[in-house]
Amino acid sequence: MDLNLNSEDLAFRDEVRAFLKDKLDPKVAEKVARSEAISKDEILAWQKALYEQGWIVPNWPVEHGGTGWSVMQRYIFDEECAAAGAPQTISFGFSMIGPVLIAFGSEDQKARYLPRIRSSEDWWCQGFSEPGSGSDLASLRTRAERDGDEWVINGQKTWTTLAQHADMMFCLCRTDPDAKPQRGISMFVFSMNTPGITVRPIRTIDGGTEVNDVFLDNVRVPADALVGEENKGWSYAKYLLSNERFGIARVPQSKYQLKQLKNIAGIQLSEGAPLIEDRDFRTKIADVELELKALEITNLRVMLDVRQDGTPNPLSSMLKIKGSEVQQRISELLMEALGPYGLAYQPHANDDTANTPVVGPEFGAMLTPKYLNNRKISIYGGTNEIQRNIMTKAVLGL
Amino acid sequence: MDLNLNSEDLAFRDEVRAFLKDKLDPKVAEKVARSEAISKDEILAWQKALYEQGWIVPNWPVEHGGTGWSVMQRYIFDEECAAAGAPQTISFGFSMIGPVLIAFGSEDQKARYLPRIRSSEDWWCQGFSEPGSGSDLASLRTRAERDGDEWVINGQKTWTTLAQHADMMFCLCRTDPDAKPQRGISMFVFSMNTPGITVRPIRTIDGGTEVNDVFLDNVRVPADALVGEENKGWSYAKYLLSNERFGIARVPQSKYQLKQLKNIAGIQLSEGAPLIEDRDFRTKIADVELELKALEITNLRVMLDVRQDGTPNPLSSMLKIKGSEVQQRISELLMEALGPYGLAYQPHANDDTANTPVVGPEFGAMLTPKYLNNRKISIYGGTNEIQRNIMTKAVLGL
Amino acid sequence: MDLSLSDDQKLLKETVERLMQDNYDIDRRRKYSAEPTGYSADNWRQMAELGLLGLPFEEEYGGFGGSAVDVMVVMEALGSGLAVEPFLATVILCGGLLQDAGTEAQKATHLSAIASGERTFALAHSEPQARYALADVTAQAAAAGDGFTLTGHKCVALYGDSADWLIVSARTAGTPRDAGGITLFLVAADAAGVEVTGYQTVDGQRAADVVLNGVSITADAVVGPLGEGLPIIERAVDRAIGALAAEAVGVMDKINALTLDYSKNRQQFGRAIGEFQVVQHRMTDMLMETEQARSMAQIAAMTLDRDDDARARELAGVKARLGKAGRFVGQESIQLHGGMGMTDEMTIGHYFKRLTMIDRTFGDTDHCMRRYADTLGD
Amino acid sequence: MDLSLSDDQKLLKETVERLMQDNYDIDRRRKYSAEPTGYSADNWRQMAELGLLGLPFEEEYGGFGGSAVDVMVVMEALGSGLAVEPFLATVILCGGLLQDAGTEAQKATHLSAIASGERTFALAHSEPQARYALADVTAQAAAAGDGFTLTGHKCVALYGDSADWLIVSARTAGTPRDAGGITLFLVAADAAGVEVTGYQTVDGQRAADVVLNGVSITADAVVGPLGEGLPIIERAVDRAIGALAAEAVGVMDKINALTLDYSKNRQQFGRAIGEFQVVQHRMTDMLMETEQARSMAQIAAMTLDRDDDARARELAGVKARLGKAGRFVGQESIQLHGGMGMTDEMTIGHYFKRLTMIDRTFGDTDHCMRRYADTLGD
Repeated sequence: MDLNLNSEDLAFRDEVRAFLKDKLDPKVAEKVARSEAISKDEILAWQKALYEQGWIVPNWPVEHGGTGWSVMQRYIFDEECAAAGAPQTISFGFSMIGPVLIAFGSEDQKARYLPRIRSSEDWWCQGFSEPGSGSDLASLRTRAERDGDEWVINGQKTWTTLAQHADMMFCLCRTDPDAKPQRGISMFVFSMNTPGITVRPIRTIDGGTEVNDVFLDNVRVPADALVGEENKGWSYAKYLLSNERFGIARVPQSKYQLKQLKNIAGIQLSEGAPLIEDRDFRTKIADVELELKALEITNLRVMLDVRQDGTPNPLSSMLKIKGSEVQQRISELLMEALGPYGLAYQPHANDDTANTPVVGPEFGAMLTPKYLNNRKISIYGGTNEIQRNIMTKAVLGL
Repeated sequence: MDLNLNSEDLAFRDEVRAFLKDKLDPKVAEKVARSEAISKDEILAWQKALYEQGWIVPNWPVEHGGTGWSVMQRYIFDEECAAAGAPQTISFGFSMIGPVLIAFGSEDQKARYLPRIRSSEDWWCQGFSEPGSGSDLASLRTRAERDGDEWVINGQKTWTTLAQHADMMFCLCRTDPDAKPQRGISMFVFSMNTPGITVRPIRTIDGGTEVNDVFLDNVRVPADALVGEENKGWSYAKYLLSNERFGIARVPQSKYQLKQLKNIAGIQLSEGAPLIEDRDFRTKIADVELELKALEITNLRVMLDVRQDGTPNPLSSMLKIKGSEVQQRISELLMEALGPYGLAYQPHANDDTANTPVVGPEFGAMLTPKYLNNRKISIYGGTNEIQRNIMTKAVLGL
Repeated sequence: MDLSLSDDQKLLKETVERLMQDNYDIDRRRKYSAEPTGYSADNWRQMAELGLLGLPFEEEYGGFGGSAVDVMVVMEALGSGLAVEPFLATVILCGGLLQDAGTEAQKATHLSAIASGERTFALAHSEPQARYALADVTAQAAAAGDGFTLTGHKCVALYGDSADWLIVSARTAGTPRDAGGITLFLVAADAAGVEVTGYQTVDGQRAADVVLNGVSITADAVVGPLGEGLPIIERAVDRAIGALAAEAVGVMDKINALTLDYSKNRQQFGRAIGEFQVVQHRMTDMLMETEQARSMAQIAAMTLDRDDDARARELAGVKARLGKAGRFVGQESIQLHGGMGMTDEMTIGHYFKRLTMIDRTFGDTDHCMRRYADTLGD
Repeated sequence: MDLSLSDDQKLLKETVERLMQDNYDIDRRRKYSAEPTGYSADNWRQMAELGLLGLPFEEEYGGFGGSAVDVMVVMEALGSGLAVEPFLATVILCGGLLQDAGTEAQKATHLSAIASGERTFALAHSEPQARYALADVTAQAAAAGDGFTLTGHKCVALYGDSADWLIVSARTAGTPRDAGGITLFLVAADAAGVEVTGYQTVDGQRAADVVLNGVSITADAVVGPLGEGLPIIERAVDRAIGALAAEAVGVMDKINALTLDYSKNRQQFGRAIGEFQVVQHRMTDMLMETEQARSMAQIAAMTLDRDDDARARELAGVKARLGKAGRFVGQESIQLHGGMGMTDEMTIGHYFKRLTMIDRTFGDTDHCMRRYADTLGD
């Protein structure tokens, strides 16, 4: 047992740092620091830099463009990117459908889609959730019916993040209404330009519109839009979700946010002294810092415990739960640090072209919306209640 | 709405204070202050004083010796007794079986038992819980079978508080094993001297032995030991429990303990200054004080909301939950206030005749045992989980 | 001791509840909120007609001499309807302050204008560096002839952009955070040198930053004794805290009702989510937090007339306990609504945001808890 | 970075676990605990034979040069078995202190005697007024000829009544709570003027108050530099905290296993209580708290060799987070056991009490959280 990085890992870390210094736009990093919206172009520029460096899909097999990094290297990479204020890459292609296509897609699908995912030519979105199917995903009702050489899809998807920017969707549809819920689901991939698709933004409580309703009205997709075998979509979806577990605790991101919190608490005043010198606030920072420190080790313990049979560690759900608690707590403290200015609603802070200045500290305009938005973290990808149900079975064996 | 007492209530309060000043043994009050065990003789002396004053059963109808006090007067009485450090009276006769006999007992039972309850000639204990029936009381298995003029009782009761001192027991037994669980239960009252009764103390985690197992082995009791009607025992038990609600939040007792906590935190040192000046500890005291303040008003709101139909207010369970949380929290802070001496186990502090002095502050010897013992408060009389189940039905209507 | 409402108070409660039922739902609230003033002029007029806008004022100034309990009754109903009208800013904060400390002339002029709905007010007191510390005032009032010249930056003045008049605090003596030396002034919003930047608040209300660029004020604009404005502000803010506590209880009651309703209708895994024990117990906990908050709101109403020290202590405690309840009830309501709770379309999020912002207003939980703990009695 | 145990450590773990399985159950623990010393001489002898009592010492003193991770492995297993032997008091606290600061002669004399199981030690440092502040020492060491005379009152010295030797702190300079001026002394428990009052602890271990009535000590009994005892004590206590963290993890693992087992067997309302969702989620939370505590224990073991400031900060954080976990896991385990959890007969209560007392030992959650928060870095 040793907390220190070995010399190879240190060298790798330096390489990542040099790359970040060279390629990450400081203006974008500034926006990340202020929790402001990052534009599609800015994200694309960052993804392109990673692509050119060969680091865009570290999680893929080397033959498909992966990096072959160790778990520790992946962890260092994530840590350094977050610490530098790099924007999030859009995971739907890289982390979600990519690995599924590699594992279950046809040769044709792999040849067609994987290069375009890597190059960010195609942006993907995820068609899983439906208005009536949130926690209980297997109850989804969007139908795909075979009609000659085509599938005809009808239904509605919701919470579809960034659907407004997406070129492609991977989508779960019911193909056998008579089978048990999990047995009658198939996975499809198709262009968002296919006729019959309507995207309607959903305004969220923070005022943002990152998620959408997607209406599928007689959407005709070719037979080869089916991924793998018919009615096996549920197992592909489970595989997809298990791949998502790597960074699910979001420890590097929380470390970055915690640093922001300390910075801001060092600037904001309380009774004429920096807020961070207020013992109550200090203690709250200390408390979440300890939670995060423990989570960092718990996370590493789970990630380094690679199982021979490839099954996910049953503690993965814990990473989701504790990770969400830490993220939510930090963003709550960020809002608190702002004091009365936390009331001001200033979405124009997100808009580079707006010429209305913000009131209050310039780092503060998006902190309350961020807090509000982060309430989703304990809901999406399976609520924390569902995660505890999973742990009850997987860890307690009940 | 008004928080002030009116002039009659103020006069009543003064009367109670004068009585307490006159009749409460200061040595007993000291023991209460130190959370030490109060002997049977000391309790008897206190109950006798109340009896002679006519205040022993304020909750009974006036014709049976009650005081006819208003809700507010009862509240003031409880408050003043607690504030003065009066010991708890033993509620099994006064608050539990007494009202049941008044409501459902035969004239003969009333004539025989009520005067002896009032005068403390009979001490009672409660035979409800069984080893397999805690939260699920209706699953109790102790049998009572009719045999000529007698009932023959076989089974085991547990958690029987003060059974070692009791003269009488009221006891739930199954009289119809074929009926639905709640429908086949009857209530009996009988002498603890009846042959076939064995009392075995249960040692609890604090080292005390206030509770017991009671084994009932062919215990033959007369026909008139039956309370009310055969197989109606469950409804009498429910009535009994609903009567218990009056003081269930234990606000006066918690106010008293909070005062002790402040005293002790004012004496104990931290970094050379009184512990109460340590901001973290102060804040914890303030936090529980606010909870208690709110509970006091919530409690009064529930108690003053007398329902015409006599049904218990559905928020009664909340009083039990919050009351237990406050009591447990205060006793936890008392233990914390003690610092390292909280480790010392010194049951001889309870023993007036022991000549081993205690180590550490003399007010501290029983604080850790008290904390341990108080873990029971969220368990007995229906765990807090059961109370939330009750509220789910009664308040949420689910 | 008595915890019941009088018959008049019950009637008042019904009146305001009916107003809310008739005039409010989430779509209409969105519309009111989108008005330049951030509220409905028509609702304001109706509130005036019902006598609500003069409720706490003496009768000679067009008021009804209402008590803190009366205010509690009104605020609870306004909270339950999620009203956006500036009742708190104009009537409770500024009207209450004038009633408490204004001259006869000031009261005669302004209170009746508030009561009739003609005139709105905002309190421009807080400053960017002050956080929640009421004595942390740096704005200056320099003597100039018979009057004063005001300079400084006031922030997050509730409904400051639509107010006709402002009550502004500035130093006539002392240094920042001194208790003494703060003086209060009546300033017309359109006075020369007053620069108001209005903005929406996260909860769909309005606020403004007010910059005072050498604003000339005559001597009769001073409210209360010179240099002794702090205790006046403290009393006004404590009245506002009492009002917020009642509003928060109204908000939480509604949140609990909405969540219970949702839990009965939302089906997952073949049954209503309200059938899951974890959801049931969570809702039970929300309800208990609300009952404790209700008790605190009642304590607030019943202790607002105590002497300064006792009142300040009680109100700090009320706000601290309230913040804890509001955080739990708000966060859990969104959690139990799941993804739907995240949408602007659903009603729940709007209540959640109001509750969250109440904790940012006049001292957050930490601030109030510290004030309470610092005065811990025996 | 590596979070795995070496093969040797795995073997060590199995060895101690086997010892616990063979020698411990709740009835035998009761018996050991009732011994005058509070533990089993036979277990102690077996621990010596297995090399555990010299584990962290250098080989020249009969030790094995074990690391903090090795100690963690042992303590976790001792915690899981709820061992009452004075491994912490003698080996970790006092042995570790001598290894750190003792002279060659002291080490040669005492460490090998500890390793062989011949001699036990107790640290008599804490004083009644000190709470958890390590610098709050009032006991006096007055120079007397070549040596010193010790006077003072030391409290809650773990296993102080059966120890052959005491390590005592006293002031050779300075006033209470000064960091400088504290000196450490080796004192034979049977030395004239040493008055030891032993007592059981709530968790079935032993402790003692030690009154020093002018105890004469020769100069060679001084451990470490004169007046510079505090950093030595701090390092010793931090090693003890690391050990306690590992012990607590062993305790919590066992508590979770016992509670899970009980939840499967205890029937209420016609089903096992483990079938109720609220019980399931509670046990999940207990498990998560334990995993977080495990991470903290690992951090402790991996940071004990850092420089004084970094180590002190990390260990304070470890103990604070540990205390929170222990409180939750302990309290909920009793709650889920219901009435049965309250009985001395059941195993669970004994684990609960040990966990509760760990928070009282070497700084409670508040104390450690304050120390951690006071050194909050960037």
